[in-house]
Amino acid sequence: MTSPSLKLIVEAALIAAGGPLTLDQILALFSEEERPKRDRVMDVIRELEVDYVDRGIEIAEVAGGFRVQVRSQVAPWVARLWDEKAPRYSRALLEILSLIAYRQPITRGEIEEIRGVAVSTNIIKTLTEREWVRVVGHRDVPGRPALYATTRKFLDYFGLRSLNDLPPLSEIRDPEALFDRELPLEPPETSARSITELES
Amino acid sequence: MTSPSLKLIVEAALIAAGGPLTLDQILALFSEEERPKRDRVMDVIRELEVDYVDRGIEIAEVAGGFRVQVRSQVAPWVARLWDEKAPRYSRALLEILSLIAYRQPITRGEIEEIRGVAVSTNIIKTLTEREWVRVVGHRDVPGRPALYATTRKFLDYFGLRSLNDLPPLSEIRDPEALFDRELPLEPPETSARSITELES
Amino acid sequence: MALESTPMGLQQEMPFAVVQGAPFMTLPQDLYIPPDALEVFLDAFEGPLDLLLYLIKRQNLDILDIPVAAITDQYMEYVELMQELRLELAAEYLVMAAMLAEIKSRMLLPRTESEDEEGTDPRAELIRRLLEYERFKQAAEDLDALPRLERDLFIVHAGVPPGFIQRQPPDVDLRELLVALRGVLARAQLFTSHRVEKESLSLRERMSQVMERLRGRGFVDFAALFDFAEGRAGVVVTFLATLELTKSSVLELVQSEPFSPIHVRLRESNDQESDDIAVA
Repeated sequence: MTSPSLKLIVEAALIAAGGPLTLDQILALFSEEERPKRDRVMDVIRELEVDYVDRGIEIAEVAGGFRVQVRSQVAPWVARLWDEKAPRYSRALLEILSLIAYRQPITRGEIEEIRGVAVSTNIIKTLTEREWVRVVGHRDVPGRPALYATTRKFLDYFGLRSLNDLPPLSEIRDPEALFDRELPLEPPETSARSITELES
Repeated sequence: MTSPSLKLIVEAALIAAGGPLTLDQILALFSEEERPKRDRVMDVIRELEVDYVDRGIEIAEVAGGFRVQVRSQVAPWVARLWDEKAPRYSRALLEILSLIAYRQPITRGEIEEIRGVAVSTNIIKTLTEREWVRVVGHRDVPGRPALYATTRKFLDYFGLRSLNDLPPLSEIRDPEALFDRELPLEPPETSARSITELES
Repeated sequence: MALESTPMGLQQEMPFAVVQGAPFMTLPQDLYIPPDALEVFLDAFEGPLDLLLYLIKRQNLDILDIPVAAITDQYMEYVELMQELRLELAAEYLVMAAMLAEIKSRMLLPRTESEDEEGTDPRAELIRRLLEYERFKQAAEDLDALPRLERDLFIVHAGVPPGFIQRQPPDVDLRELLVALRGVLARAQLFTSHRVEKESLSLRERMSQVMERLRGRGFVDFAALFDFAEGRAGVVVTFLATLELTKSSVLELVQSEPFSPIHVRLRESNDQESDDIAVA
């Protein structure tokens, strides 16, 4: 067989996607000449569903399309994979987070300019998934780069009422000053009125 | 059946992990009473390998353990799931990475000596941020230069089980052989591979 | 030793170079290269050793037996041309030029007895380095050819149904964050220090908040951006944030006629919002 079967491609795509795929997304994997009919793709998904009956995975139909997930009978064991604390964040991630905090709203390109190296998509993804950072808009220049800012969750996590509670840059530059003083690290029980509340 | 079979659990764990799992990591999914023998887990992985022969996925053994990946025949289609092109790496970066891989532990100065040009700090930084390379110590000479080595992540990324799986370095033709003799050099049969052939 | 070696005329048939995938041009004997092409050309080399290897291979010569005089002449022509064009030339190229010149001069001298005993060919060190570099040049190509993640290999990643995983993300101490920032600033010091310090963080924070409020909403009454309960300082910060955002082309202010209400909106179509978060 020269070109792999439709079923193999659909299976691999569903398992690799890491999230739900719509029929359209699956169809988009094929060039125009080789693109199968929608019904054929649907048939293949149904076939896979049957194949998976005695496997550790299953196909779930969710709003966003079809997703391969761990069969729930085995999920309790598999979930233990993530029991351990995730590894510590890399230096790069911390640098990028701190730049977003202090220079927001900021584009990826601006971060790269300051750091002198490319910003990894994974880091942005991690920060976004943790909901510490989000896209608040796009700069109206060619490419319309996303503008990143920190979130309320970020402030909460670090026990800050607002960004103003972060030490000023002048202090950060001076290593002595930074550690001689105690930073406001204790979580504010009164979490007071944060500025973000004003928003709503 | 009350508790799912070992095979289902191992399969689901490998497919969900998003990276390689060692036997130990798989064993750790089970409580002490239910924990299978190592050999049993190994058998199950071999069985899965066979099951996957006509599927869109396959099991690969890399430095970090066993991982499930998209079968290479279907990878070109699956790759279209991601808009972003895979990062390309410059020749300089690949040369430096090769030197670190084959000559580890190695200092920056030693890399520069072999390549005949300065090593860019950004390249070292990119390699470190990708966690392909790390500092494993310092050479005990003036300046105490850092010694670089490759990591397990590097091996995993390039689908290798160990450094031994790296493509062998081309044999060095011994220049001594040339200079010891007064005779005009006729290329010995064995090293008849001309330089231009190496190029292709 | 085979100094007479390969006739130089051979090279005329050879293609000049393949620069970044494209056959570039043919190189006549006089080494003419258009100036802007030379820059590209120089970029294509990873240093003097790489350039030398290229010169050697171009003529199908054996590294073990390079005619130093000829190669040196060619190398020098490149270097001189680059200098003439005032291209930025890494110092390493000049060091190599000096080394070649020295080898060349030693090759011209009659070899003395003592040298013979030691078995030292003046070229020995250069040849050793070329061979060594060539190996790793090859190794880099081999490494690049290995199937690798993101390009040829794709790890699968099935989800776990909700409710089973309680993954604890790593903790971060605020100090770690500040230390990281200090690291970046120390490296980027030159061009950020002045601008950053003047801007207060509350302004930056407010910029984010203003954008957040305008997101996906089309035109909004300018006055609605202000929360008068915050008092004078708060209003001023919001005002400054709006100006700053307008200046950096993030916001658009519109007033249809004098003294009519001012409206403001994000300069982007609403359908484009949040597509960056959706990186799966």
